[in-house]
Amino acid sequence: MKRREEGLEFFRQLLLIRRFEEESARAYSMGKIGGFLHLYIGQEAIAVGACAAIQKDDYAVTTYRDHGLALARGMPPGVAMAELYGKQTGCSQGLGGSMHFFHSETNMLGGHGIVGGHRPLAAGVAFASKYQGYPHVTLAFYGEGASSIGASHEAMSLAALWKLPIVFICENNQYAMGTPLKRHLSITDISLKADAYGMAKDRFVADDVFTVRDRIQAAVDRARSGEGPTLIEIRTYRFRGHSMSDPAKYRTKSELDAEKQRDALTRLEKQLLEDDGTKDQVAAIRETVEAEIAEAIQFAESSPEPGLELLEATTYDGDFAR
Amino acid sequence: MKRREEGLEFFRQLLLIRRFEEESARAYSMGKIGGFLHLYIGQEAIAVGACAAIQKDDYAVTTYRDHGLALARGMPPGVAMAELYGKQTGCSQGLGGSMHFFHSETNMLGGHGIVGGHRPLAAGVAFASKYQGYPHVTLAFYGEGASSIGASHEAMSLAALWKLPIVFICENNQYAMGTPLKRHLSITDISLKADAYGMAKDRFVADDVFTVRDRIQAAVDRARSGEGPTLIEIRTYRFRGHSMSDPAKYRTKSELDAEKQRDALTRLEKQLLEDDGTKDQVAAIRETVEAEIAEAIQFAESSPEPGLELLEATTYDGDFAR
Amino acid sequence: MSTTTMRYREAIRSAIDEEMVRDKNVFLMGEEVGHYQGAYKVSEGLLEKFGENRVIDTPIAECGFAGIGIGAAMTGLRPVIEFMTWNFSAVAFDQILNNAAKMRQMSGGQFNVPIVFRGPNASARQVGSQHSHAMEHFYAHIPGLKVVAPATPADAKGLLKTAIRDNNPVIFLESETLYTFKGEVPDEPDYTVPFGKGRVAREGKDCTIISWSRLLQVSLQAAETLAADGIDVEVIDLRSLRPLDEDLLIASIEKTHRAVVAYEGWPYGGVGAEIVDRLQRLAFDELDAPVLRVCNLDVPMPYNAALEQQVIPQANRIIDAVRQVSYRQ
Amino acid sequence: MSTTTMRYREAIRSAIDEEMVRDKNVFLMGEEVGHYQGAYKVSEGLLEKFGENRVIDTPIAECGFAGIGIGAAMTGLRPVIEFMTWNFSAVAFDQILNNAAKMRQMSGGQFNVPIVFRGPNASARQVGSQHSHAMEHFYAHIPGLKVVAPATPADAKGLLKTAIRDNNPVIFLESETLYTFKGEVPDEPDYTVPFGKGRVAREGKDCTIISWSRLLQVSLQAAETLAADGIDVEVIDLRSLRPLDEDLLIASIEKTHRAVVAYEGWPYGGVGAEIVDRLQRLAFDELDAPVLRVCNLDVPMPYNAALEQQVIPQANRIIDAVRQVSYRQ
Ligand SMILES: Cc1ncc(C[n+]2csc(CCOP(=O)(O)OP(=O)(O)O)c2C)c(N)n1
Ligand SMILES: Cc1ncc(C[n+]2csc(CCOP(=O)(O)OP(=O)(O)O)c2C)c(N)n1
Ligand SMILES: [Mg+2]
Ligand SMILES: [Mg+2]
Repeated sequence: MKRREEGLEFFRQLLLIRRFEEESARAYSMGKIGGFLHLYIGQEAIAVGACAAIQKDDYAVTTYRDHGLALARGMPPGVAMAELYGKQTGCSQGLGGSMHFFHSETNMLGGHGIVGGHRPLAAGVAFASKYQGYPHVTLAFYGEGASSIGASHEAMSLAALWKLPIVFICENNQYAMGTPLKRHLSITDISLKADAYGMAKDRFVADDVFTVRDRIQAAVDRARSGEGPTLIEIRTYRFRGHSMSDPAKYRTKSELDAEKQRDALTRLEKQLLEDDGTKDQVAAIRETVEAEIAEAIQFAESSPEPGLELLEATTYDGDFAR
Repeated sequence: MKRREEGLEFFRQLLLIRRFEEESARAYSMGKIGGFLHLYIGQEAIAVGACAAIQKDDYAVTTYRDHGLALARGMPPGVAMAELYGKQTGCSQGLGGSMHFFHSETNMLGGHGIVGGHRPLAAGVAFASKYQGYPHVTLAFYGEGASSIGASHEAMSLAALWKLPIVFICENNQYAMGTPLKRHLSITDISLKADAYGMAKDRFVADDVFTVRDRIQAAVDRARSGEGPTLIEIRTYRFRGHSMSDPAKYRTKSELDAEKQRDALTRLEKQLLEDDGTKDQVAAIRETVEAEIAEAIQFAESSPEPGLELLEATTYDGDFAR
Repeated sequence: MSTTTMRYREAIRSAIDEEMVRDKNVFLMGEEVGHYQGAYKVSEGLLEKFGENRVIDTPIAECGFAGIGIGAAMTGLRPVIEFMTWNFSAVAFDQILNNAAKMRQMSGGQFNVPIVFRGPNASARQVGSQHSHAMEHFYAHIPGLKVVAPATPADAKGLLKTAIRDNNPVIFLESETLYTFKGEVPDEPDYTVPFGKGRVAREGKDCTIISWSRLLQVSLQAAETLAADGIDVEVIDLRSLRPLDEDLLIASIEKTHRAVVAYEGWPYGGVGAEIVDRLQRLAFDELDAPVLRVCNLDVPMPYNAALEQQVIPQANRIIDAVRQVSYRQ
Repeated sequence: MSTTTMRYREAIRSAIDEEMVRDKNVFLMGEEVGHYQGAYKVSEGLLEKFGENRVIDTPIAECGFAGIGIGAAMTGLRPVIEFMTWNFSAVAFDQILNNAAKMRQMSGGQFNVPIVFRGPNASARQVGSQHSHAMEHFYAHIPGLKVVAPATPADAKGLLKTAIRDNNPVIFLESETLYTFKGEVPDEPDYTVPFGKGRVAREGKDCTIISWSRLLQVSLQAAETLAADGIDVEVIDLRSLRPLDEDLLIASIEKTHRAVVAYEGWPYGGVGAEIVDRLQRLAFDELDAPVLRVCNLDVPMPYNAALEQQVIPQANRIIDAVRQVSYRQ
């Protein structure tokens, strides 16, 4: 019973993210969105499963590939789309853009553009929870391409040493831009990195939201109970290029097709349609999601642009310092 | 036979470094040497053993605790002492000082002051050997305190990925300044870090130069034959404070006394004195070393100071750029 | 206002101490700040007073613990992060530039980063090429940061308290050579010094020397010598580099019509060039001579003691510059 | 001299190509430079031509591969290290500051570091807060480095060849927005452009605009508009920021007596302030008005397209500044 409801809710979220991003891609090609746009299509099960494993007051921090997490965390799609459009009603008032989704209401702490640079910061969020005696856990997402950078290592070193309540989630989509894992890492099992810090670890494939949720849940529980951080490597795949400007020539169509067989969204939909207890709701969800996306676009389109006066006011709290 | 000769030579080198540094400490307290002075006393077996494991054209790179390595590598003690005195006849013309011993003749590539910052550079030296098709190996020394810093991780990541001919030697003297290992690392076996890169590893105690030489030799051979890098953790101890200004209050006298029992110099001298084939040479070596040190000091004292004209000329090769 | 004589080091310590007492969200983190009592003994006794939860020794991982401070600051804490020396902030440069300075704007104003990065800056004595940087010249360039550099114990305390209470990231630059410098510090527990306000350290009418941190003391010496020589110099202690006290500078130039900027750091660009720019831009018609800068020679810091002293600005170089802008050579 | 029309991107590629042919110690290293053909296609075809040993894709580890380049440069190679964009050099800042720039002096002149760090710099389009830095303002401050920023394909090629042949570390700043910009490039295989020599991009007598990189093109546009308005502007393309062509600047000021510096980057300090300092110091009596700077607004780069354009200098702001220094508002 509960599992069916959860399944439907997972489906709704997966679909919402998928459709949100498909529409962002369209808006991008129409020139309504600028800069970089990194789509999460194919990886949605991770954000959805992860957010199902945490509480409202827990924190999430991720890379520039951040739309999926923001939506799974509960950011209204309109607020997300408005940010892509650079509008003042966007989550970061149109100042951040696609790579810098921030939302204090849902404890979404970015959206960061420097590979690995957000991981120490995420450890700091976890540090604050521990310092304040709060039971909150922080989820820190990163791509496997961030494995070699110094900031990643320092974050893991400190989190392990101080047993911070954090879960590091490596979304191993097998490519760092155009570079496949084997050309940038000397090991193939990234979760092994945890051993260098005496950190707990896990490793699995993201083709099913329930699995993602449950496995992350275990790590979250460990973190919450003071047992320290976990490194989880989740194997996934992005169906689009690295960003909108990447035609992704470095991989074959047959590889992509094979990976699409594991798409958590398609698989879940199939399950729901095969189950008499859920099959009727699928179409209704599709409809609601479409309406929500349409509304989000409408909201973004009709929202005002941020004004020049915002710039100095957001650079410093209080008086400007020059 | 050969072993006896080697033993005597090792003894000579250990003693030379020990006496060199004891005299530097004295000169420091007399105000003849300025800045930071980080003594290697207690750790000499590592530099001596390591240098015995490599060839003339191989490279060595280390931290600010660099006098021992420079001498073991063959830098004339006068040239080393003159550098401490800031004289133009010093290895770095008096511009580098204690922390920045460089000596192109003996392929001693520093003497670096930023913790971990020299490790990528050392990997680059190894990269160059490989690129040029030369059989040279690079030894990169670092303190266990450098384990958590980003540069360390990046150097190991790249060296392992590209199978660079380098041996990373972690001189685990159990303290990073005043911080004992257990307060800055989440694991106690540092060699485990190698597993995160699929790198070969080794781990042992530095109380005997032969052991140091042989174990490093194995890693050097691996590197030279193209099998890639090794991480070696060598347990050691510094008998003095972190630098001259550190009274080392963070450790007990009994700990220090216990560690001194493992002093490779004392132990080797004892062995040599117990062996009829070597006992007579010990005193002679002591004498030569004393003479050499006296000469080194004399050389440093009487050498000229570097002139102002050196500054711009050493900042840029060719025309100054401002 | 009653005062106590304190060393610069103690003034900093007491600011941290008082603010930690006042606000439990303030904590101190850095290498050797706790058990070792601080590499330069600034934090002596604080571990004993506040415990390991609030005085936190770190591994050598500046990027990591700078980032930890930033994340903690985003979620309610007010970290004071010590760089053992500012030189080592170079490995945390990205965290300061991209995370601390930009978080507020990039998040559309949602997340403040009330953090203080502090430690000794610029030359010590013969610590050589990699340990003698004046880092203000990098950091003052970056909008989103505030940068202060006190020259006296009173300002060290007052500015640090202001820094800890500020909701923005503050770069707080001390000086190893000043740590033992003594001065009167007000006892008032809420004694703070506002950012963006310089101070006339010596009044004069013939020429203005603009300085900060250790060089202020050298500038005052230079002023004495010049006074004996009939040149009455005004010496301004900027204290705050970003924001910069333009009004004070302009007012002084309107009186003296000549200026010399004296500080540690390399000549190309930096805070010194910025001051020159403001003076020529905002007081063009008041200037009777070009503004000159007395700063480090344009080379890395050599180890040799005599050369080091030649690279760092000395009173005699300041005196020469004042004479030059006064056309009295 | 025969020339070929090339894009800026191709000019850079051909410089690398030719130098790699000429000297087997030259190699190219960076993220996606090989199999991906370069994030901005600068290195397209080079992997195929030179093989994986000389065109080397790296993991995302700027500190690591910058350091590898430095070590390799110390021992006989001449690395060309690509930062995918200069923004990412912030995580390698320590390597550039402490190792590349200082190695020669700190080793008493024993070890040169003949390395080129290159990649696109400053704003692209709406890439936001963390991806829009003009990094010359940090690097030009550092003695031991040379810093160049070509605005045309010919200079891109000529300066890059000079950079690769130079025995010192060179910061080579390109521009994403200029990559498609076309120009005539000399065919001569040993065509190089010397460091420290600016170029008069447009002659004029009423005011000097000093610029570099992408803003040179914007400055030239501004000059056209001003010409129509009767103000005859001289535009200087600096090309080389360190060393800086003081002689050319002074000569121009002696003619025009007014100057505006136009570039990307924040106002506080930096290359712009340095130029102002030199002009007021070396041509004090020649200046009829304060030197003005037209640069980024003093805030991180916003994503919103319209705001971004307001933050970056545009022709109209340059025009206003020229009018202001010409007292013709
Ligand atoms: C320090 C740094 N270097 C380079 C880049 C450019 N860059 C952006 S994303 C990316 C690839 C990251 O791959 P991965 O970590 O696997 O994440 P994914 O994009 O696959 O989600 C690169 C090289 C950057 N943003 N930061
Ligand atoms: C990046 C950086 N941070 C801090 C320092 C200051 N510092 C110099 S040595 C040292 C301790 C290093 O300990 P370890 O690596 O174990 O080497 P050891 O001194 O024991 O040989 C510290 C913190 C530095 N030089 N560089
Ligand atoms: Mg990836
Ligand atoms: Mg140690």
